[in-house]
Amino acid sequence: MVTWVFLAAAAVAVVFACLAVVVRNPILNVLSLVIVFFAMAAIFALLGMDFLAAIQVIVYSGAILVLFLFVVMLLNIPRLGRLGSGRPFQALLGSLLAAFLGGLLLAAAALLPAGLGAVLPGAAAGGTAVPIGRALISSHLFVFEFITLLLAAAIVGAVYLGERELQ
Amino acid sequence: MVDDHLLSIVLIAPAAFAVVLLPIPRRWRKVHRVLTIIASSLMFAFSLRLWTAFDADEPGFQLAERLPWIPQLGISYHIAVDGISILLVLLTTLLLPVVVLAAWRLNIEHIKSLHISLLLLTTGMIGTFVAVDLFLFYVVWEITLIPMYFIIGVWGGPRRIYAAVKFFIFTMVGSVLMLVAVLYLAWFHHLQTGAWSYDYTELLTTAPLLPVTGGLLAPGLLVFAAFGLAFAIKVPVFPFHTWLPDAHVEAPTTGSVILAGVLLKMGAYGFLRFNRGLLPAAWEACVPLLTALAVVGIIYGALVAMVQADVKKLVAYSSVSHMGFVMLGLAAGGQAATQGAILQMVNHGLSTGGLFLLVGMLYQRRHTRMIADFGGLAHEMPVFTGVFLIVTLSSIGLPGLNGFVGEFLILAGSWSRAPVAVALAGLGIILGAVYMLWTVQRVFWGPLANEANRLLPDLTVRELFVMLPLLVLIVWIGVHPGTFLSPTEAAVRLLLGR
Amino acid sequence: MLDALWLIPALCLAGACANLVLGTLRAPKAIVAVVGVGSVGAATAVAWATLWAYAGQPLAVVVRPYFTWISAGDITVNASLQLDPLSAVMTAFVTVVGLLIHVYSVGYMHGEGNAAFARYFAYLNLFMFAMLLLVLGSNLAVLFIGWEGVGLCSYLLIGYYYRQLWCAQAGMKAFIVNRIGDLGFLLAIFATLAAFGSLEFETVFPAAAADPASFGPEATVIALLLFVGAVGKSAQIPLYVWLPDAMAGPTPVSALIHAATMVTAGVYMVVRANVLFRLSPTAMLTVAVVGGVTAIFAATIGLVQNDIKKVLAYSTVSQLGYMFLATGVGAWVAAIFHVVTHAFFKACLFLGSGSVIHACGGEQDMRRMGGLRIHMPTTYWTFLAATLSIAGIPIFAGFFSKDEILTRTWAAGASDLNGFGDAYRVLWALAVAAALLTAFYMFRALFTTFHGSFRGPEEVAHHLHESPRSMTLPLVLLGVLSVVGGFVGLPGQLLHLEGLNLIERFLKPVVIPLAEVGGHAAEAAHGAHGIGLATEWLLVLVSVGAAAAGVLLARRFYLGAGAFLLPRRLAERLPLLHRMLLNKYWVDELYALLVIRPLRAAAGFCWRVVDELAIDTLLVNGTAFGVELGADLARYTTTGNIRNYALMVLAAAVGIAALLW
Amino acid sequence: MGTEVVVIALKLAFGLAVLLTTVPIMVWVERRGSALIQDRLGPNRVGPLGLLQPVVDVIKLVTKENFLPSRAQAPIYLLAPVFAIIIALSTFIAVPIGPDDGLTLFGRPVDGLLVAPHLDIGLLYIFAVASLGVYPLVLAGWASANKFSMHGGIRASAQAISYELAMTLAVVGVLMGAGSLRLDEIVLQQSGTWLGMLPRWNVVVQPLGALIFVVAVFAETNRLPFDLPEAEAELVAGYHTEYSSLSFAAFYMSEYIHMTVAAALATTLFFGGWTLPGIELPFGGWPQALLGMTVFGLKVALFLWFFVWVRWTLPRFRFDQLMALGWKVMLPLAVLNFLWVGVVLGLGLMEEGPW
Amino acid sequence: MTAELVPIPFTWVLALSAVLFAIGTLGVMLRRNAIAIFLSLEVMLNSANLAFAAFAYRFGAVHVAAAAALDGQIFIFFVIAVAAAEATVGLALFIALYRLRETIDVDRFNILRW
Repeated sequence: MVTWVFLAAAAVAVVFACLAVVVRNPILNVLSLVIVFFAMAAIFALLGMDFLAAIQVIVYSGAILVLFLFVVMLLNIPRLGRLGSGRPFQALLGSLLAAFLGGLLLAAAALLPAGLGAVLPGAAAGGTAVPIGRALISSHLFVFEFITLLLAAAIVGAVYLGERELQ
Repeated sequence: MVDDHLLSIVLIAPAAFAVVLLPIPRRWRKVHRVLTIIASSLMFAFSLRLWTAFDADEPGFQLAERLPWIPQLGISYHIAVDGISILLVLLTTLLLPVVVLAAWRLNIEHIKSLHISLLLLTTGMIGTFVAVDLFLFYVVWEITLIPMYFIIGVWGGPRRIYAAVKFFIFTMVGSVLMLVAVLYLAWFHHLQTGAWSYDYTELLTTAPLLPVTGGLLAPGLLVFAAFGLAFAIKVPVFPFHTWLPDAHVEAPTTGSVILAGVLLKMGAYGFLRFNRGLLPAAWEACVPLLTALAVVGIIYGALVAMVQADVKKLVAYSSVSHMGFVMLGLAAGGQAATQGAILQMVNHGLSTGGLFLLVGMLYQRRHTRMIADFGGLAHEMPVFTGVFLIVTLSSIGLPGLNGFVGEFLILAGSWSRAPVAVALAGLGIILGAVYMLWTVQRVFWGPLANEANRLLPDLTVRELFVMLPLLVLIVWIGVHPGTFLSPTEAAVRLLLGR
Repeated sequence: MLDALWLIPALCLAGACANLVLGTLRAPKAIVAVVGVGSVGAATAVAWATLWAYAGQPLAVVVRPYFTWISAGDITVNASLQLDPLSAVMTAFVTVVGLLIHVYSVGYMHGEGNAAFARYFAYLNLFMFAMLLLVLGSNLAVLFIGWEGVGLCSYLLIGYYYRQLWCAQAGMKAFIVNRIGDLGFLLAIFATLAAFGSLEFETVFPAAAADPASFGPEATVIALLLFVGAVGKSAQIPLYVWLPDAMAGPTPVSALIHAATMVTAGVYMVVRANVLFRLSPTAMLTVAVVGGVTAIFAATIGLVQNDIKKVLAYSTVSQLGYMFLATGVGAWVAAIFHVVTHAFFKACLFLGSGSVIHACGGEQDMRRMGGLRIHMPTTYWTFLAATLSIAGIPIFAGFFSKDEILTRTWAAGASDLNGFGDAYRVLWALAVAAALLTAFYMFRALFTTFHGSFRGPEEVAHHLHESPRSMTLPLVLLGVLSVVGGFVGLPGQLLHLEGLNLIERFLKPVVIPLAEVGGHAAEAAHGAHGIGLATEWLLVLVSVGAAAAGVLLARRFYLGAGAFLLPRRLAERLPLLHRMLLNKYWVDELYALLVIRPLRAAAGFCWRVVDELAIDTLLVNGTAFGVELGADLARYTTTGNIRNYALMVLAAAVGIAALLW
Repeated sequence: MGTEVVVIALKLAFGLAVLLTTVPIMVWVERRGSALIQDRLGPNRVGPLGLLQPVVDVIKLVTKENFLPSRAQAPIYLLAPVFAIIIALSTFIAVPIGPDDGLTLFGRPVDGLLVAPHLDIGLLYIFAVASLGVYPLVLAGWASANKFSMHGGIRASAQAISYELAMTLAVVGVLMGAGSLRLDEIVLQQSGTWLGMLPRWNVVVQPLGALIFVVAVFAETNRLPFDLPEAEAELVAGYHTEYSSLSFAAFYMSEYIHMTVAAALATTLFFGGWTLPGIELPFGGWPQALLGMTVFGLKVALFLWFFVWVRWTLPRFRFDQLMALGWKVMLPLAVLNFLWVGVVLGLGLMEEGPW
Repeated sequence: MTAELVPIPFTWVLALSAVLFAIGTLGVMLRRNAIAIFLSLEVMLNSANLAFAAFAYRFGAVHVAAAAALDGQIFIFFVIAVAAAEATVGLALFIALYRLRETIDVDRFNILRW
């Protein structure tokens, strides 16, 4: 059952990722990506990472992609250009390289000794939210604070970039 | 408490004070000036305490403070003074209040930033002289670069950006090589002892082991060259000197004084401390080259100074000539010559610093530095003329004033090793008299050549106070140099004895 | 009293400082004069008291070290003073002449403003300080301080009228030319230090005398270098050019510095270092040749000068040549003797000329003078006494010293001193010729100035007057000294009265004992002259004859009805010679051509070509340009297309991944 | 497996039923309530007290033509209202509606009948789903190819994003108090009394948080005074201008479901959920569950009335004022609340003390 | 404490990650529109997250006792946070660029060009 759910989620992720890249309607791109992220969230949940699943949805689907959607609508981009248009040689080379890289990674995955993973025992009782939360404010406190700084900087940067246009 | 961390206080206080100045609004120019002068005087007082706490008979490092900094790499905050550096520290702290006072009435923008730059610069300069850890040395060495860059680039003359960039790049080229050499020394130390160390006292045991034979690419020679280039540029030694005239001409008085007074000494100090101290074998191999460059610098600087039309440029080239004497003394390497070279560093700081101050005062009155714009000033500004004359005489080495003592020791100490070089350097003395007196002649003597100079105000009381410490020291060193020679004796003996 | 040795220069220094302060305060001249003259007067008093005390003792060398001046490594230089017969003699006449000239200056400089007046006395006091330091110093370094100090004061005083550009230029010329000599001196100091490890006279000279063989080469080097210094300071060929120009200073300055004291410092120094010179025949000969040639050379120029001070200046150069000739032949005492007598008569001459110039309202050209004898008798008579003295007329001071020199020169030739007998004989001939010329041009000056009728403008003629008391008093005193000054060195041996020569007896310890230890050939020439009594008398006659001939010739040329006709005709007959002499052999022009212009060209070359073009433009900015060029080329790889960059990143990533594989 | 499926099915059916019936009731309440407030009658012809009016409305809507604007993005246009309903409904799953400890069904203990599945990340789940609530609005607005719709959509999402922050922060205060993301634990934590006499509800402990939450919830549900996205005076009807028939009904429904969910959440988070202050029930099992559900229902009903009350009482904001309020007032206040809770916790006031 | 086994081989997750990464890369390579490129970037980021998740899932349980057990998940958390920051600034940039040039076709932007 779990396996099938995983396979389904994986299939959804791959298909919609392809759509997100290929489709020429930007809104549909974004929406496809939403679905990809949902699939990812599902996979996280399957792997016992319920906190990450929730975060994935909240942050990616709920915030980041909304932002994308906004921008797409704001800029009113009608349709994207055809895939790989403009610089055919570069596109060809790029696709070859990308495919090669993908193959490389796949091969790496295949060569690794396969093994079943495990869900943390804590995950069954009480979820991962509490341990992750504790880890964040103890062993990873510095990075955590640093991330807050980064976000603050990003906000300031975005506001600045937006403000400047007013003048 | 104060005495335990005296050196750290002297080192950190300027920078700390710069931080104190930060929140004060920059419109309160007077507050900035008063605070800075108080602070710089206080620092001078501290350094005087340093001087009294200093034991002249102890040859090694004293008043040391050592804290681990990056212990994994053997880098530490290790500072100390010995007889070689104490004088230069004192010179630095003396010149600071002097230049602050000299810039008192200067009606320039951003006086706050100028003061902050100066204070940071002071920390860097003092750090250069007191750092025992080579890594720390490199850091403070570079720290001096930035405030000076701003001082030239912000408050300088019309071509200030060019001059500042030139200064920066010249120095940077050398110091980057120096960093490589420092890293190499630490690595070599690690190779020899299995421990990482950047500490001068520890490198002393391994650095002299660097091989110097096997052609020009021998490690010892390469490290020597890397250090040497950095310091040669700073001194500056003959072919690397062209940044100096530009920097001096474009820098404001404050910058010129500090540049000539202290920054150039950093190069000579480095030569003595590191090239001579750490790499004696390579030093021996390079003495002919150094001597030759020193002599060329002396004569060349004097010759070029002779035909300058801009007083500041003239003084700048005279610096090249004077620093050539210092280099000659170091190259000769005898006890007397080396002590003389150290004293000559101080002398040059006083006399050339004084000349720059005076030229600055003149510039402030007339907004020109061209010799041709002056002539016959003596009658309008007799006191100024007198002071200028004294500083000039000090600069050309009149016995009884400070310049002579240094030159005497250098030349006397070098005579037995290189009489021809001494004789040629003597030509530099003659040429020094030629260009300095010719300048005095064209600026001060003769009839009033330019009506614009009529009724130029003479030195004010403040300006007199600016010059007073320099004049006192000029005479003091000239009459009783022992005060300043005796602290260097033991340290130099130790350094040369290695 | 000997402990107060330091007071002698110190008082002068105090006076100088006080006057400097007074000058900035623009104090009244009376105070300045009191301070200026008073300090020197006090110094003189102390000096003479000290000398009195010293003379009462066995004439030992008294060294008073005060503190260590410079001490580094094996170099130790003491700030110490030394009193021995030589410095005693020098101190004695320097203080006296100095005091007299100070007094004279009060009158002479009365027209100056308060500040300038104080400045003048400050400089003059400072000069006294330096000069006394020079003669009292117990080692070469202290001597050098004084040496440079007097040079500085000379610079300042020559350029005293700094608003006249040529005065200031003359000062600078003096200082720089002196510097060239000073370099020699400085190098000599270094060489001494290297050879002997000390600069103290009492260490170096005995050591050299004790071991002449091993110090021979060093002695030659040191002696020659020292002599370079002396040449500069004492205005000998080739560095004499500054002295005539130095007449730009106030006349008392010319008298004190450029005639009586400072310029003789070179002679003093050579005598001081006589041990070293004696060890080196080469150096001796060099000194003698330079001195002799200078004597005749300057005398010839003096023949045609029209500026009264220039005449005196060239005569000073010439007389200094005599002194060096004396040292060159080992007549050390004679040299010092001539220094003393020369100080008296030349100071007198200068002060007299100053008096004349004062009277003529600043006019210095003798062609616009004449007949002043009536208007200013005191000046005339003192001037006359000094002129007779310099011309070498017997009884007068100059006769004794000059005759001594000529005799010794002849003796050197006769005894074939150091094997250079021929050279010394030639030098003797030159010296005699110079004596003749000296007598001639000095009387030319006397006659044109004081005799005949006044040739200046009418308004000046009305103002002709004798100078004030403060000026005439020194004149008279110096005039008297010019007459009787020679009696301290009466040539007793001529009359078989060995004890008569006081100065020789007094100075003997400085010159002789060391030599005895050294036992050198020069001593043979000295002790008994090596010539017979008859020859000596003959030589006296020759010199007196030369002087008389000079005087008579001058009388024939410049006095009476045919005055000035003969010389004019002579000048027309020998135009080339006349022009050459008038233009001083074009030496200044030659120096300008050979030294100054190449130097400036080299400087310009260094600056424009080496500095700006080769180093700055080609090397420094060239490197920068190279970097820029490379960057310009390299930047074409940045297409600005983000996808291009992305492709590069991807390629790199793939490459790295493949590598890791 | 068996009971699980049954329980899930039951729960879904019950929830769906309750929510779907709430909508028409709320429509009626709203209309009658507005009339009450405006001192008029409101719908009173169809059925007693006009109770059947919503039914009639539904019939009207269903029979209308489902209009598709010519330039609309058809799939999105059609899917948006569906998403809206789905999202609104799925939020409710996690809300516990009554105590279910010791409940048995058909003789077997059931777990999670009333307390949804014991979702460990309960609150996060709610946030996650709630954050998706923007999509239907934006997509509807965009897909309608109508500038009013578009504008409405953008307004809706901007508003939602802005107030979501304040809401989340306000809820963080609750989280701190409870120390758990599980909603049933949050409810249980609110039972009992605080400081000896006050109900231990979060609204008492952190009134500021409750205020912020309620205000933010108003904005999230696009209710007056924050109904800018569908402000008829400015944007016709906002993002659903072009919608009609069932599509429109779906939006309409989703809005009321949202409202109900919001009320339920507020009840759960700040008003003690199914508990009554200071009352320990002497019985468990079904009676307790039923009582709890009743209490919960009453509280939700009161909240829903509050929504209506506010809607017809307050005027509408201007959009910039709305944003300013969100960012410049609510957010800082939420942080303040955050600090306040920290202080309370730090002083140990939340513990059962000798009150 | 024994970990509860889940019957998904972790290499599958890795493989999914690889595929998604390749898709994302393709998108970056082939798209001209800045937004589309950005979306593809997000895909790539997520595939990386997935790889993290895979390894955390495989090896996290091994270190159950250690504090490092959650490191993989925490890393994903951070990556998400960074992605949020990146999206904020990136989109603001695009808007700024769009206002400047009326397009966000990256081929039309060559202001970085030599």
